[in-house]
Amino acid sequence: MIKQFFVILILSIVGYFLVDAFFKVPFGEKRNNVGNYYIEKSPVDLKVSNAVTAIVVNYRGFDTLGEVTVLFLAATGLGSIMYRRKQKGEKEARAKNPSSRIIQIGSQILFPMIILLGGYVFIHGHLSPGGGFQGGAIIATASLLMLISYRKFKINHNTITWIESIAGVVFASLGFVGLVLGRTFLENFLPSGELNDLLSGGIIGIIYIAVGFKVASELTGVIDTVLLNNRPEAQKEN
Amino acid sequence: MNSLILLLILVFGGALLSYLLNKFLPILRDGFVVLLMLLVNYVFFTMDSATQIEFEIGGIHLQWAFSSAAFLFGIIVSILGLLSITYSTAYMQGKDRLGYFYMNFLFSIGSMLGILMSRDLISLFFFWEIMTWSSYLIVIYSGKDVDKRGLKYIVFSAIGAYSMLMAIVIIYGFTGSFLLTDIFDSIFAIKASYQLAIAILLMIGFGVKSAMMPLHVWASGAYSGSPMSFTALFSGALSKMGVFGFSLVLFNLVSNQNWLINEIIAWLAAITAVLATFYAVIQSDAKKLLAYSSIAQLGYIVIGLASGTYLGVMAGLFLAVLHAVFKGTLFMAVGAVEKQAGTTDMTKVSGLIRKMPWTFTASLISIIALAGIPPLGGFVGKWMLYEALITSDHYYLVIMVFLSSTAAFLYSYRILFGLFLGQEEPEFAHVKEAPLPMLIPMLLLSGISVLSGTFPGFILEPIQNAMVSFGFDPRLPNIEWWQLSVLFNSWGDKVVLQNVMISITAVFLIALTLITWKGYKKQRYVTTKDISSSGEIIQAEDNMTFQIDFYKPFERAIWPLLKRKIDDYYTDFGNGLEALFDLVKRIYNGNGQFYAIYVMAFLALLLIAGTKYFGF
Amino acid sequence: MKNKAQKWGRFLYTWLILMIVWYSYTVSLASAELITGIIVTGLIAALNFTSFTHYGFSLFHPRRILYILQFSFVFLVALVKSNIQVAKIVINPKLPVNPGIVKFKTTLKSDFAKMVLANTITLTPGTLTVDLIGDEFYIHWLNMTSHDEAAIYEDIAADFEKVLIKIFDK
Amino acid sequence: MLFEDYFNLVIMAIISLAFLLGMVRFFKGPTASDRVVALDTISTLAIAAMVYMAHIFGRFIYIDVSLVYAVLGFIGVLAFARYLEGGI
Amino acid sequence: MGIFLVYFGYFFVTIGAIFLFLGALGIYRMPDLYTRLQAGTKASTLGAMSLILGVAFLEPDWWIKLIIMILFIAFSNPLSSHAIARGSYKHNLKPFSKEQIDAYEEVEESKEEQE
Amino acid sequence: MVISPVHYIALPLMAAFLIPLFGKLNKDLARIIPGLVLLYLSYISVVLMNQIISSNTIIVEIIAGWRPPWGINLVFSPFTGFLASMFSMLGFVIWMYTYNFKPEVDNAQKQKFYVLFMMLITGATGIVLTGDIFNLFVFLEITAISAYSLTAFYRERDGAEAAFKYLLIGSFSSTLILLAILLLYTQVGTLNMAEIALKMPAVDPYMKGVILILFFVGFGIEAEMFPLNGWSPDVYTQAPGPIGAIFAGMVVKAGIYGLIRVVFTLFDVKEILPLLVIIGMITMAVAEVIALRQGKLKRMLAYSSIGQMGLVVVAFGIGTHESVFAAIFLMFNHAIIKGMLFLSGTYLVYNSTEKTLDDVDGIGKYLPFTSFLFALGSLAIVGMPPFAGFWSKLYLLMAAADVRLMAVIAIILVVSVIEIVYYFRVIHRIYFRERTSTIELKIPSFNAKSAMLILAIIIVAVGVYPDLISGLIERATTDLLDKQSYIQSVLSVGLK
Amino acid sequence: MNEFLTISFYGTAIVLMLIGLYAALAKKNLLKIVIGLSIIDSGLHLLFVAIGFISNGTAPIFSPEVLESAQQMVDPVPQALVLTAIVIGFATTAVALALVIRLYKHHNTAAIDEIKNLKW
Ligand code: NA
Ligand code: NA
Repeated sequence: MIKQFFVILILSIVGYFLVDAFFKVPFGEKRNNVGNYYIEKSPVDLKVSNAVTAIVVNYRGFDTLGEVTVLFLAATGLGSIMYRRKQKGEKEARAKNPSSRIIQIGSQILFPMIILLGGYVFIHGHLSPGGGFQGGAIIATASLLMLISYRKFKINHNTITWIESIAGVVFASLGFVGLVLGRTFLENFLPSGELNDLLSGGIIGIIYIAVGFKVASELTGVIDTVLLNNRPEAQKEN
Repeated sequence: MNSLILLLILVFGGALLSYLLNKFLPILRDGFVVLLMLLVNYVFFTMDSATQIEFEIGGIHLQWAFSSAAFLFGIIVSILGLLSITYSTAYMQGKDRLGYFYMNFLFSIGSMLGILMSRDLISLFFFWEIMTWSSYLIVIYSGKDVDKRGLKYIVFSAIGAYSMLMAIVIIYGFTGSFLLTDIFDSIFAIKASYQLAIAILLMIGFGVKSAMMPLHVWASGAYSGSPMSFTALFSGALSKMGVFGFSLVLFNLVSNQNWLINEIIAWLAAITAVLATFYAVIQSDAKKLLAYSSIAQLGYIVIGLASGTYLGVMAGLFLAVLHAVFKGTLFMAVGAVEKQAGTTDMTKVSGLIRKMPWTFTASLISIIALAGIPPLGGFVGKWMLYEALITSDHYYLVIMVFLSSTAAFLYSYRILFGLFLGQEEPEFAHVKEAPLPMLIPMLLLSGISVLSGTFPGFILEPIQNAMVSFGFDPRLPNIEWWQLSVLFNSWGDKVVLQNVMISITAVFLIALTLITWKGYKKQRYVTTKDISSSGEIIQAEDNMTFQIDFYKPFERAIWPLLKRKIDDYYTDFGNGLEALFDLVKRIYNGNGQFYAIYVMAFLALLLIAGTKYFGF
Repeated sequence: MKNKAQKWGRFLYTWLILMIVWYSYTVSLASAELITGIIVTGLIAALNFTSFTHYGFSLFHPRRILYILQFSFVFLVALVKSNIQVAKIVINPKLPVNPGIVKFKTTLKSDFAKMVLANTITLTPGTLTVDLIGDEFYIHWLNMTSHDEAAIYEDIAADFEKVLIKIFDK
Repeated sequence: MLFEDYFNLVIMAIISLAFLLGMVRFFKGPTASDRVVALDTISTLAIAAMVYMAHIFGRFIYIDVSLVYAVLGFIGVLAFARYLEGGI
Repeated sequence: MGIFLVYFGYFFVTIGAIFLFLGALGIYRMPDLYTRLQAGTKASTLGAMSLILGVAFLEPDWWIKLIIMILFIAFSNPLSSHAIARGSYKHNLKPFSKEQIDAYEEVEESKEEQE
Repeated sequence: MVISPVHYIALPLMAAFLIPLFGKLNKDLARIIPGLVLLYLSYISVVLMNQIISSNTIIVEIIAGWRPPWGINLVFSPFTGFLASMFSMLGFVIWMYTYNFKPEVDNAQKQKFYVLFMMLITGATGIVLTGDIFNLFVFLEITAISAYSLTAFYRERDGAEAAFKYLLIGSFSSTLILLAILLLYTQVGTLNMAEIALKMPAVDPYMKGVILILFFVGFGIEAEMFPLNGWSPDVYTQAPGPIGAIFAGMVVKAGIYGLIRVVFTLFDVKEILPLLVIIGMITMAVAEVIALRQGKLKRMLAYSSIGQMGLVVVAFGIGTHESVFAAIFLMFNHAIIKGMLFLSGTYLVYNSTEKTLDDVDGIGKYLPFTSFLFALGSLAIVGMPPFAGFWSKLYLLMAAADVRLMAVIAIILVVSVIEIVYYFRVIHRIYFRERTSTIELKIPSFNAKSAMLILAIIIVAVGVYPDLISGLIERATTDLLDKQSYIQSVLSVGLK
Repeated sequence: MNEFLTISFYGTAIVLMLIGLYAALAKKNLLKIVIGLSIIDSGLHLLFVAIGFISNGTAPIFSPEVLESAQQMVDPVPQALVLTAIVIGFATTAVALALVIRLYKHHNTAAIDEIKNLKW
């Protein structure tokens, strides 16, 4: 009880200052310096319609490389935290009971369409609100759907490793190509195309596809790892 | 090559080499270390007194040279170093990890030379710390209770070292330099209160090494626990580094007006002398006894220095040199007993005079020197001290010194009696005289003791040089060292000892010869059982050797004074601190959520405080 | 059982359907979009056609398309009716209700048909598919009118099944 | 304001109100299932609202957002439901 | 023609909004989980479909994508209702008191494994 | 391809992506790759440092072709370069140590270890190299997430508990930093640190204060400041030994770097400096006092490490050229010395589950080499000459004396005594007790021994001849304190 | 109107953050703490978006129908940043959940004040 009171006291102080500070920030009035620059320049320099994508993948592409790494690390870290040596003759941990037949049938129909949606989202990352992360997340969700529907649905971690490694390497290599060509790391070296065209934005599209694959495989791996380890058979501590 | 660098390379390089030699060619080790020290002595004594070197390291300007004061202490270090390492070759025979031992031994010697040649406070501290850990490594080399004893030593050394460091950086903060020459010039500009602080901090630093009360508690354990061959150096030379430091403080680093500092030091030293003597008296282990005696003796030395008068300082330095000589001998002698008889417990060992006559002789001479009995050097030193104190109106100090000197007779006698006289126990029948490498250093040092009484001039001359560097005018008559002796000259118009000394010396020598000779011949050999007990059957637990509880009445008399050892205060203080620290530990209560609350509470606090800080 | 031609048919059918979906996602006939679409949908179809469909192009038979239209009409009517009823219930929740879970056996054979039936039932007045085990549907019925399995079937599913069976099972 | 603006406002108001009701149920529960039901409804409402806002802003690309949201919401509810039956 | 499209649009949007609201009201007002499901799913599904259809009339250029959305909703909403119902039942949330008929109970009790 | 600072980040990332793949081809490849990468980075460290020192310039590397402030840039200056080089080289040494560290760990798990290991180093390097405040945040998170995962690496320990605490506090840290970045962006409209610094004087003081406090607490968590450091003793204790060395040597350093960069370059607000001194003192005092009362070796080292970081904070807080010099020197020393203590300490309690001090009793006889190095490290960390730790402590004290901070000097020295007590207590146990524990000892592999030896040699070499490193540190100090030249070098770079 | 928007956007975001903070600081259950952390993140992300908003703004995406409306586009930078922040938040949450699972298995409880093997 004292703790709760104390926490509330602290939070009211912190809250007071946060409100005080943020309410001094004018709301909805003007864009900032760099924001303006990006909006003006990204359709001209990069021919990318989505300024956010232009920032994420090009102007601040380095952040995104880091972001991809964070996700990769989360997957790796999760794997290492959850890692458990399999006992001899131990079977794959499975859900207790089967899923509804109706859901199973429905998933079969929806699965390819959701995958396609994911693909669409990351392929059109520079044209629409989508992007590699969003598309990848959608694809991972499709895997989640299958994992929910089928107890025996197995994620092939080998494939996942291949995909995420290659996608990551593609991203980093695209960066190095810039260096090799005597420019800067991650600099766009492809023609920019026309605004609102699928083939615009130079390397942005390629990077986002790589990101999409990477995110999809990583999130899938994460989901599968968590589910596998959370099942009753896996509960027994070694 | 600059002989200062050569000296350091010799000792430190030799230290590493001795380690390697012990590993790969142990047979050459002993010869190597002795030769090395001979070489060191050669380089040291043939060194041009103007030799110096200046350089910069890590942006700090450093300067090395031997001042004449440093040279005086350097003599102690190099000679005692040579002798004690020679002694070691026999004493340490058969012990393991000798590479470790000699390496640290030589590190100690090297670091002492380094301290002495330092003309800047950083080098001084640098070598001071090397001295600390190298000697520490020997303190914990063997024996029981190393945990406690080593820890005590290192903790006190650390306290001392860091007080010193604090003083050093404060000095630097005011003067902008670490060079002693720069500091001497500008030190007087510092406010008196800061001067006092600096002096106190430095006193703590040097006081630890010279075992000044109440910083002495490490000393008895460390002295008695180390191998005796090292203790000889430890007590004889290493502790003198503290004295050397005191002289720096007293004569170079505080202005003369600050009489308070002198008084404080003198009184602390006096208390040290008295209490340590009392402790010495009640010890039953010869090593412990000598350890406390060392502490007491260092007290005299410091009193002399702190008196600040010409004669007093001279007395202090004289006693310092002499103490190195006779205490070195005594530790070596006790070491010899330990080596041959296996123990230094005076309640067990007895009657070794026939088994180890040379050791006994060396001990006897040293004891005489120690106790200040004429005609040996101790007497000369003490006499000078009394006179210095009286002429500077320090009557209470005189009483203290006198009290302590008197009590010193008690333990002096006890050690002689305890180890060498009395009944011969059958279990020590096999005991033989110590081997030559041990005897020679002892006898050489005894020789110096004897000489120091009759020819104090050979010591007083370098002392006078040293004092010149402290800012005293030379007062000794300008004559050869051998002329400056009780036999051939008066030394100044104030002290009229000559005739007395001559006669006393003559009587003493005759008596000594006679007593020893007769006593040796006429001794009746009895066993412990051979005691008439008026019809009662003696039980095993009955204490029939009066070596136990030797000074029981005396102990009873001084007990109230000693009942609660300073040690205990430290222990209580430490325990209190630890309990407090355990409370602090509770901050990390293991609940991660609390840690998160700390974070937010801290944030809230900062935000509130920020209103003041940033004017919002 | 299935021969090669059937397999190809199912694959092409899947591809076509996905291509239509792709087009509706992109709403663009630009060549770059179409080519990308063909590649992507082709890949996905290749990986998924076995589970996506069992019928292939046979679903495009004109007769079936007619039945699909008919079903859509039946379904929409049911949906509207259902919603009016829901509106009544919601506005006046005190309407007498007599809930229960009932079961009936379907005559439908194909999985897809069963699923469509289940969804339809869920969307029609007062009924909610709880489970499908084998051929047996378990239905949560808000206002049970009968306890007899045949009557239940008649009430809940018969209308839809008639059409569905024509679409999928013939 | 034009009629269209009023109309939009009214429609959005109705949807918001519905949203609110869904939220109430979500917070009230009382069982986990009730919350999931509320979530399901809320997500349907959100899809509709998103589509309608796309119309208000006149931006076709926003439809993509609602489509993605529909997919994610659906699978999310399925996951919750599956969790309820102890199947995950 | 154009103006008719707009009227259609407003009509369907209005219907949709009303049913969406009714669905939410059902979720809010109905007494137990299954009745809430019954009320909520149907009304909000119809509402969403209708509203989107209305938007398709209002923005004729968008209709293809909007139809896909309608189809998706029609397909997915009943599935999720069903899933919730099944999940809740297995979560031991029985829809009614014992007197009522529960044909599903026996299945639950036999707990046969199947896939 | 020209050698450039981006290699520090891009190469390890690429390698990390490849490790799982190569791991399938050959099980040893996964652990060799990080070593090669770190070796290469050590090499380019030498090249780049040489380049900037000899030409007296700063390398500002543009990413993606957009000059600051539009794009992200890396700044390789004497200060950042020094830290980056230190991280790479220390990283390589620690990699050597890990090479045969726990042979019993599965290959799959080993791969993950090396990925996280390399990313931990890369994240820390990225933090110091980047010139963009949000990018710094991203690297901070890379570091943090690898750190969480590595903390929980061993199943048989309480790593998960420690990691959860770390994650909880770490999330607070990232939230606060993100909030600060957000508010900052509303005030200056840019994320480039040079431009932020340029525009900072115009910012409303209230906002400035709030943002600074948010940054202060956010980075303070990573920098192990009291009372924000609850997580750190647990983490040091539970993480695999070499990772402890990385925490002490790099992760915390990166946190301090963030704090210092914000305080000195971005804000340049002198008013916060006394706070740094006070917090640093408290951190140091509390940590050392607790270290004294530890019964577990690694936990003792952990608190000791916190205490040292407190000292670094104090040194930065004094704020003069001399004290900053001392601070950077301290950072360097702490990295190598504490690194070596963790590395050697780990072998002293290798198979022990509780890792108590009792486990090291009498171990000196059985693991002479490791014990000796541990003792040497202890002497060095407490500031005994002739080891590296002496100089940094001395410089700090000198700097404090220059500005008459006598109380600071006193507290530092009192704490040093405490430090001596507990380090020597361990040395005593190692050498002068009888071994009672029956736990099987682990003899360090040749790699591990070489790694420790390299650090020991550096400790002694710098101790005997501090000029080896002090020139570089002097340049780093000048660089850190010269805000104007930082701003100018970054903003004057133009490619597009 | 603008004030209303300010309050509703900033206010909601900050309130969301505070709710999350409360959960993270006061709830005992590990899972609730993690959820609290996610809520903090959500509030923060909302703040990001609110910061970049301009009145009557539209997404910073050029499409055939809005080629000329650059003036009306909201600041894309916070949106780009929030994308990164979301991914990072997700990653953290994933790791946190993994830790919670392991802690739960190990301690058989999810109460944070009972998981205190490491202390002092
Ligand atoms: Na005796
Ligand atoms: Na420390």
